[in-house]
Amino acid sequence: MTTATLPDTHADEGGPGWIRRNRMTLAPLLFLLPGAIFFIAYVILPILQSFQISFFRWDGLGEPEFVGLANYQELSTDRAFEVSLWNNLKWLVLYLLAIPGGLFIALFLNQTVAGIRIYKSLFFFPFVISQVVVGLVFTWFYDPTFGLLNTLLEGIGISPINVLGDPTLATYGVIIAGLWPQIAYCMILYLTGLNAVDPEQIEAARLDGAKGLRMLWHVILPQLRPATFIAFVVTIIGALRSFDLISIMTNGGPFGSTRVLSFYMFEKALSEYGFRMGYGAAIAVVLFLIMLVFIAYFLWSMWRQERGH
Amino acid sequence: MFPRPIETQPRATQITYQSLIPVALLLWLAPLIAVAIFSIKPDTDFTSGNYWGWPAEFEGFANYGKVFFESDMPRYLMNSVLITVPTVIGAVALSAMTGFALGVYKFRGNLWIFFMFVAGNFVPFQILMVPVRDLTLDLGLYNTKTGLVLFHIAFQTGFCTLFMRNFIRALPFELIEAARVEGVAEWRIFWFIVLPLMKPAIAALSVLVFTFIWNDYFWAVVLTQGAESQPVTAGITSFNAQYRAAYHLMSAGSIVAALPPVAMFFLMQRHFIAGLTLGAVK
Amino acid sequence: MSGVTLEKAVKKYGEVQVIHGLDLEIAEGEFCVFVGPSGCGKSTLLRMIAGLEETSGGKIHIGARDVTRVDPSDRGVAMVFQTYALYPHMTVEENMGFGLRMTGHPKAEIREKVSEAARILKLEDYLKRKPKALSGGQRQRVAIGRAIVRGPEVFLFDEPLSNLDAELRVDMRVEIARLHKEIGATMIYVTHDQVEAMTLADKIVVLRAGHIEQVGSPMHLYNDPDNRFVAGFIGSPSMNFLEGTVSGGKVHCPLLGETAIDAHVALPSEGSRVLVGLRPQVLSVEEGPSPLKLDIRERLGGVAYDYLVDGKDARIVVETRADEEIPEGTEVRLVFDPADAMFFDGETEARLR
Amino acid sequence: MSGVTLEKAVKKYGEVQVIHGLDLEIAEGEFCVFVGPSGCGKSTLLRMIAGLEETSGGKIHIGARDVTRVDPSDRGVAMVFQTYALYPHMTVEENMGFGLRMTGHPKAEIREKVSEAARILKLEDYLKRKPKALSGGQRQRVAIGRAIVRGPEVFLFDEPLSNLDAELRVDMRVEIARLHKEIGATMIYVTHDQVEAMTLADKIVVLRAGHIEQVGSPMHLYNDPDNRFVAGFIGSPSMNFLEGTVSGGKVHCPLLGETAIDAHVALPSEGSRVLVGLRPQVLSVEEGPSPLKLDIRERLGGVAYDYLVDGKDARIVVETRADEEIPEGTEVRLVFDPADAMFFDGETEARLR
Amino acid sequence: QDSELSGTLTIFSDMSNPAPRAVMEDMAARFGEMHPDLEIELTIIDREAYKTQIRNFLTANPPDVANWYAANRMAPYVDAGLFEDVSDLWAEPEIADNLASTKGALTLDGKQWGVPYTYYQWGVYYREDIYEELGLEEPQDWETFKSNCQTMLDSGVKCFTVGTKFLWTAAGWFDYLNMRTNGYDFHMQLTQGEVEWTDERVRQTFANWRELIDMGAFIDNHQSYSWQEALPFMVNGEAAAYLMGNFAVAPMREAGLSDDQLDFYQFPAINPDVELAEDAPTDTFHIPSGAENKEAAREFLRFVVSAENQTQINSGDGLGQLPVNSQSSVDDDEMLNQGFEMLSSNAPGGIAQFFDRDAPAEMASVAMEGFQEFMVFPDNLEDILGRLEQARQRIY
Ligand SMILES: Nc1ncnc2c1ncn2[C@@H]1O[C@H](COP(=O)(O)OP(=O)(O)OP(=O)(O)O)[C@@H](O)[C@H]1O
Ligand SMILES: Nc1ncnc2c1ncn2[C@@H]1O[C@H](COP(=O)(O)OP(=O)(O)OP(=O)(O)O)[C@@H](O)[C@H]1O
Ligand SMILES: [Mg+2]
Ligand SMILES: [Mg+2]
Repeated sequence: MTTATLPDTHADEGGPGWIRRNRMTLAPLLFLLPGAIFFIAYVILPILQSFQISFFRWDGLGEPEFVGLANYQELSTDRAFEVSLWNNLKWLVLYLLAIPGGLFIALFLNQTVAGIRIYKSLFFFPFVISQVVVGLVFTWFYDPTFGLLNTLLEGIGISPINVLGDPTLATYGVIIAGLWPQIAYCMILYLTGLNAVDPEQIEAARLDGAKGLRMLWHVILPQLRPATFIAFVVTIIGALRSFDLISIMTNGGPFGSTRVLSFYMFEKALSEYGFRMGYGAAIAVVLFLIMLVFIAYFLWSMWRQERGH
Repeated sequence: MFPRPIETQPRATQITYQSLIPVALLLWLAPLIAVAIFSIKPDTDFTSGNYWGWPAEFEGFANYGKVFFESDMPRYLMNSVLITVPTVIGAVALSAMTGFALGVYKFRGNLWIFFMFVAGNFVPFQILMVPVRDLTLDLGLYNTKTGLVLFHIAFQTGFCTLFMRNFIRALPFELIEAARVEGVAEWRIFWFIVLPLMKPAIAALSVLVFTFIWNDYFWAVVLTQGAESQPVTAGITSFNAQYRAAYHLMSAGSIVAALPPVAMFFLMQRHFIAGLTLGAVK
Repeated sequence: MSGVTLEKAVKKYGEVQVIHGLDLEIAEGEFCVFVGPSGCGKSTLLRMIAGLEETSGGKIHIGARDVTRVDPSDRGVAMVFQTYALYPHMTVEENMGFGLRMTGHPKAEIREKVSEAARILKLEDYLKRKPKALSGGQRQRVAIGRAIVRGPEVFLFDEPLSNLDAELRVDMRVEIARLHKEIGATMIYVTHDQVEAMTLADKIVVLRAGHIEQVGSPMHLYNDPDNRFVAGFIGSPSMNFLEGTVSGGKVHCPLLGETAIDAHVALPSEGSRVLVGLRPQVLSVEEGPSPLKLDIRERLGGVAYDYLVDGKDARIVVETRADEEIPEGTEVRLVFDPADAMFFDGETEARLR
Repeated sequence: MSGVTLEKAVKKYGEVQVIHGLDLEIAEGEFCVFVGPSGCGKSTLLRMIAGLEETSGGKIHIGARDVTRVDPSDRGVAMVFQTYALYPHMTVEENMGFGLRMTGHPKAEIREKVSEAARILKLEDYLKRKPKALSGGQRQRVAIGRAIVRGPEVFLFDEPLSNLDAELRVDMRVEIARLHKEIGATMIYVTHDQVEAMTLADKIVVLRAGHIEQVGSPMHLYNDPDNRFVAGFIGSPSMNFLEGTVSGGKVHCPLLGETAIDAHVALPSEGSRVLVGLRPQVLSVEEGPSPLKLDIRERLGGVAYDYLVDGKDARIVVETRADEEIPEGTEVRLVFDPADAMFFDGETEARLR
Repeated sequence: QDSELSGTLTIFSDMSNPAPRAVMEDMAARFGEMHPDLEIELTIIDREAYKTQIRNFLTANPPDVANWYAANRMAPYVDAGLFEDVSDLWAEPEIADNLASTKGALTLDGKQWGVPYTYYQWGVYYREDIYEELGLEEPQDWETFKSNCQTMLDSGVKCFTVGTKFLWTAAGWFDYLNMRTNGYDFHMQLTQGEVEWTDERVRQTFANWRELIDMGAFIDNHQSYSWQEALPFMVNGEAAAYLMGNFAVAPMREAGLSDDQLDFYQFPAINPDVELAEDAPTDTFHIPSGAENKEAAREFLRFVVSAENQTQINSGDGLGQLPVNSQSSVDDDEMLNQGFEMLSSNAPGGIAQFFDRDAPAEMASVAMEGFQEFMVFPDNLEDILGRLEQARQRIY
């Protein structure tokens, strides 16, 4: 491209001629290169490396020692891992409540009255705030001595509960905190989805005599499928990545009952007492494999879309 | 429109609805409002057990003053800015190029490379934790803002590429063909035609990436330590350790930490929502 | 089945009135077409009859019932939308049966009615398909089928063919005409394609800016328009209008040169401005000195259109059949039988009779 | 300026061949129109000439140059897209000058060329506007202006008018015709609107499924089509085709009742199937016993179309001018001059001459 | 005599809280004055962050001197060869004689890997005023300890505040209960993995602990609080005592408790047959094996342990803790005096570091989690011990 300005005596062989002839091949390559290098170096290779590390025993300091599948064997008997896995499952299932929750609020707000835009954005607020802050806020909310929750419970005569201190409740407490921003997220997705619903179809359905819930179920929801799909994907990803809230609210406790895989691996590999890189990597691999199901599903549906064009 | 427009309903329903919204909003934002009130309470309210009541007196200036002048908070905020802004620029620049390459050219493996970016973006990023930390150490960038920025750029490139590529796909391809017939070089097509048309996408992505990065906690913990390089999300925890049970200060700190993305959101609301729905992934 | 009656029907959006107290009677079994330029209120009026827009004033009757405040689903009307508004996630069969399902009809009955409609519309082979897998014309037929199945008293169509390409549009037009003959229900049809209006309607309602300009049968409107607007709107290519002035009981048009037209109508006072309306079909041209020049001749095989210009902004279209060989650029004179000319008042644009 | 020549041009997408070795010569300054049904390869062929699609086999010459492997930018062509493809972020002026700017022409020269083009297209008043602020027709003119500015040897148009509404389409059609007269460059124009093809072309190329069916002037194709496809494609409404058999040197058509047609062409052997082609314009009807029935009469004011059906799937369109009053549903006979009939082989569909 | 030292000496320190930070900076400045040709680069890192960061800088860019902790806490780095063997220093009489008490804590594989600069006592800090009000005395034995507690509970005050969210505070209780029940040597065997967790003696420790738990001696919901968040209970008088390290004194004073309200006593004997032993975590300086200026580093270590320096840095204006050098003098502070007295004359059993320094990291984390669970659900004991035993078998 710059060479074109110079007189060139070898225009026919190599040089700019070659560039010129192959520019439709070169151009995408050059455009792709910087991003791809970054991405491969920081994302793709590390994934493979994680797989590799998971076959080693390594404290991150000395020489790694190859142990084959030992880490995975240990995982299969590790109670903490089992707890984390179950908690991840709870997250997956309960986090999905954000979808109906978001839909409900979206339907509630899908009106055109004065100031509704402001309301919509205020409802969306929790999503913009860092999970760290959300975690802190909910920790205070649950605080066994002065938290608002117990103040309210006392108000109606129920004995106070220590949500985050009770191993049977703590995970749910954290999930509820997580649902708050996630519902806001799903709400926005549905609000934009509702905007795109074909008004003529609604009118046709009204002429057909569909009302209320039946209208919602038979006509609206099917049209909101793209929004639902996206909400589903982001919620699943959010559920599997959950780390910040746990770290802030319970630090995995009490006695490990709120750990999820992502937190557990951090604990095992990098925390104050964690020196087991191999083991941490093995946990990550398991998490990755779970996620792979969803990634595959997403890519598959994207692939179908691409074909459809 | 569904549900049925409220204007067509009886007056009573309309009034009920109009008054219900603010109530619902108050409930919905109760935790935040509580924090906001905490942050202007005097210390004594907490020792005297007045947690949820009205502040005994307005101590907002004192509290926020403390946060800004007697703690590391400004430093953390500065770090956040220095991490977030370059990341936004870097990720958007890189992904505009990859998105262009993937959206405009037909070549073998195009879709696979694209899927690589997409899949990488959905990976539970914890799996990257150990290797990325090692890589950063090897590069001598551990506990530096640069290290964090480089990683964030790389990781966000996946998401942004998905977004940009789909956006470019939706542009009329004839524009590019028209330019080609006119004899415009490929990079000039990118620069003079595609880039200006991508402004909305760039704006939306910038806002989105800004909030993602600003709110990142995990990588801040993994790749940095200490006030000289940690962003505000991580800083807020050590801030909280510093002020232990001083809830008024912790609240003020949290509000300060939450403010920039919130401000961003309000300023760029339209782009933000466009971004979420267009890209629709984190 | 029953006709539709509007009494002083009014529609306001906030302060803006878009339908100005219309009175209209549509007889039982009649095919009534609303035409008019974009934004004149055709759709609004149709949707008021359907109940999809509230009526701000006046009354709407379907048959003997006053339906002004009745829910759309209870009016006994069915509507076919411009975009078809098929439910994309349901098969053709489900789409057509949805209305009955919602009103709790037994399955067997629904199936029967759907297959009857599918027979009429030749959709039997597509019942299991989703709308996506259908062509435009097929989709349109499904939309009509959905209306038929519900057995309404009145069918409403809002520009149902405007999304189809030219050829299909002709086919579907004929099909709708046949359907009307077969079912015999009252139909109200909105379009701005005047060929559709001319060919389908028993009665055309010409609307302008929320007012009715004229109501009548297509040939009536073509042959005897009440004003310039209707005359220009009905007929294709449009009627040519020539500026003229009354002088000595005759009409002088600069574009026609010296010859004055002998008008057998009540002309306004001497010197008034009048418009002379001449359809392209009644005109022919011959070479000769004239302010007009043959600009371009478009040959379409059977007919040709000659575009005449005066060098300023007047343009006159002449439909010719014989393949005369007047070269483009030649000065030409218009030839016509004065009996074919229509006259309109220059100010009110009302027809002079 | 120079013509375009295709030699055995082939286009394959993977295994699928969509253009099957076409030979075509377009003379310098000629206005050549590609027509054909959707998907027949019109756009592909045009884009091959532009260089936007690689040519899989054969050669393309523009003037004397072999441009088969030449980059689009070096072919000396300009293209006008169906969607206009204006750069939305640039003003009209910048849009038109962009190509020259990118190829390093001096500013003064660009300005001069742009204002010259703007003058030709009457765009002077809009030079500072963005495309968004223009009407459809103005946008189309800008797109054409962008092509003019570069002074190409060949103009390529891909359905440039299909996004405009009916009225504007007529105006722009006339304008393109005038432009061609004025510039005199070679133009290749893709459309599937046959009115455009008939009115604009010096030469029409009828394509079907990647093959050329016939090449010739519009009137040539209308009056002397080579085969049934071309005959049916050119002319509006389409030609009617009646099934017939050869018997005793004459053609018997069941739809015409007993009368046999005396064909002055080389008929195939006794008993062969032939198709009789009759344009709606050459037909008229009269009451009388016949397998045909007047189904629907569409009156358009000047003309009317009678749709005749035989109760099965044959449909015949007759164009009538006079306002005869045969009621719908009556049995009617077709009347025509046998000299107006065309005959096509029943198997090959080739014209019998 | 040392003026031949030259080049740069880089020091990484975790003394990041305001007072320790000043001490460290002062120490570096004084050392610099003594060696004018030596340039000193001091980097102070957040104390919590330092714990994970040390791994990175020891391998990536080792300084010449680094802070750390004694005993097993330094084992991973010693095993990985990241710390320099400084047995030669410990062979010098100055050090050998004056620091003998902590030699064990710095010995691994028979060699010494660093030097101590401070330590502090653990014990029971209590609200003197509440005790007086209820007519209670500092307990000398387990029975009084419990009966005191009962008295307090009866009057609506919890005996102990504790915040176990971050686990290690529970380990303090275990350390004391185990050392008082089974003695120092047994405790060391246990942390070294030589005794089974299901051993009867361990069970006895937990049984004693359980007595307190069943009484309701600890504040409720302690699993939700960090150690700082548990302080207000004591400050507000809702709980009367805190088993903690001496570093808790400063924040309690800051929060408004006067010296009249605050006092200290040694954890009383449980089993009269075992000798009293104490937790006294020792903070240390090490030379990374990758250090460049080891000569200067050794000189700095000598400087750090010198009696004079230790007196100065541990004074009330400094760290406010105990010097390690036996020749140093202890600052005149109520708590420090008592602590020094206790450690030097009333800890015949021995001095332990702390659970998470004596036990390997992984064991520590599993065990401390078990302790927390036990404090909330004492009935889970069997299960917990089984788990710890399993971990022990895997880890050692
Ligand atoms: N919701 C609305 N609020 C305000 N004005 C409206 C609304 N809907 C329609 N109008 C106005 O009412 C008038 C009639 O609109 P309508 O859609 O009935 O026109 P139309 O004749 O169907 O036009 P078209 O041929 O373009 O469909 C227009 O001027 C339009 O601007
Ligand atoms: N990228 C492609 N890959 C495979 N087949 C293609 C591709 N592009 C076009 N085709 C096929 O080539 C044939 C010709 O397409 P083309 O677009 O030239 O048709 P056309 O005559 O322009 O139709 P239309 O009138 O609808 O524009 C079609 O059958 C089409 O399916
Ligand atoms: Mg309309
Ligand atoms: Mg095409």
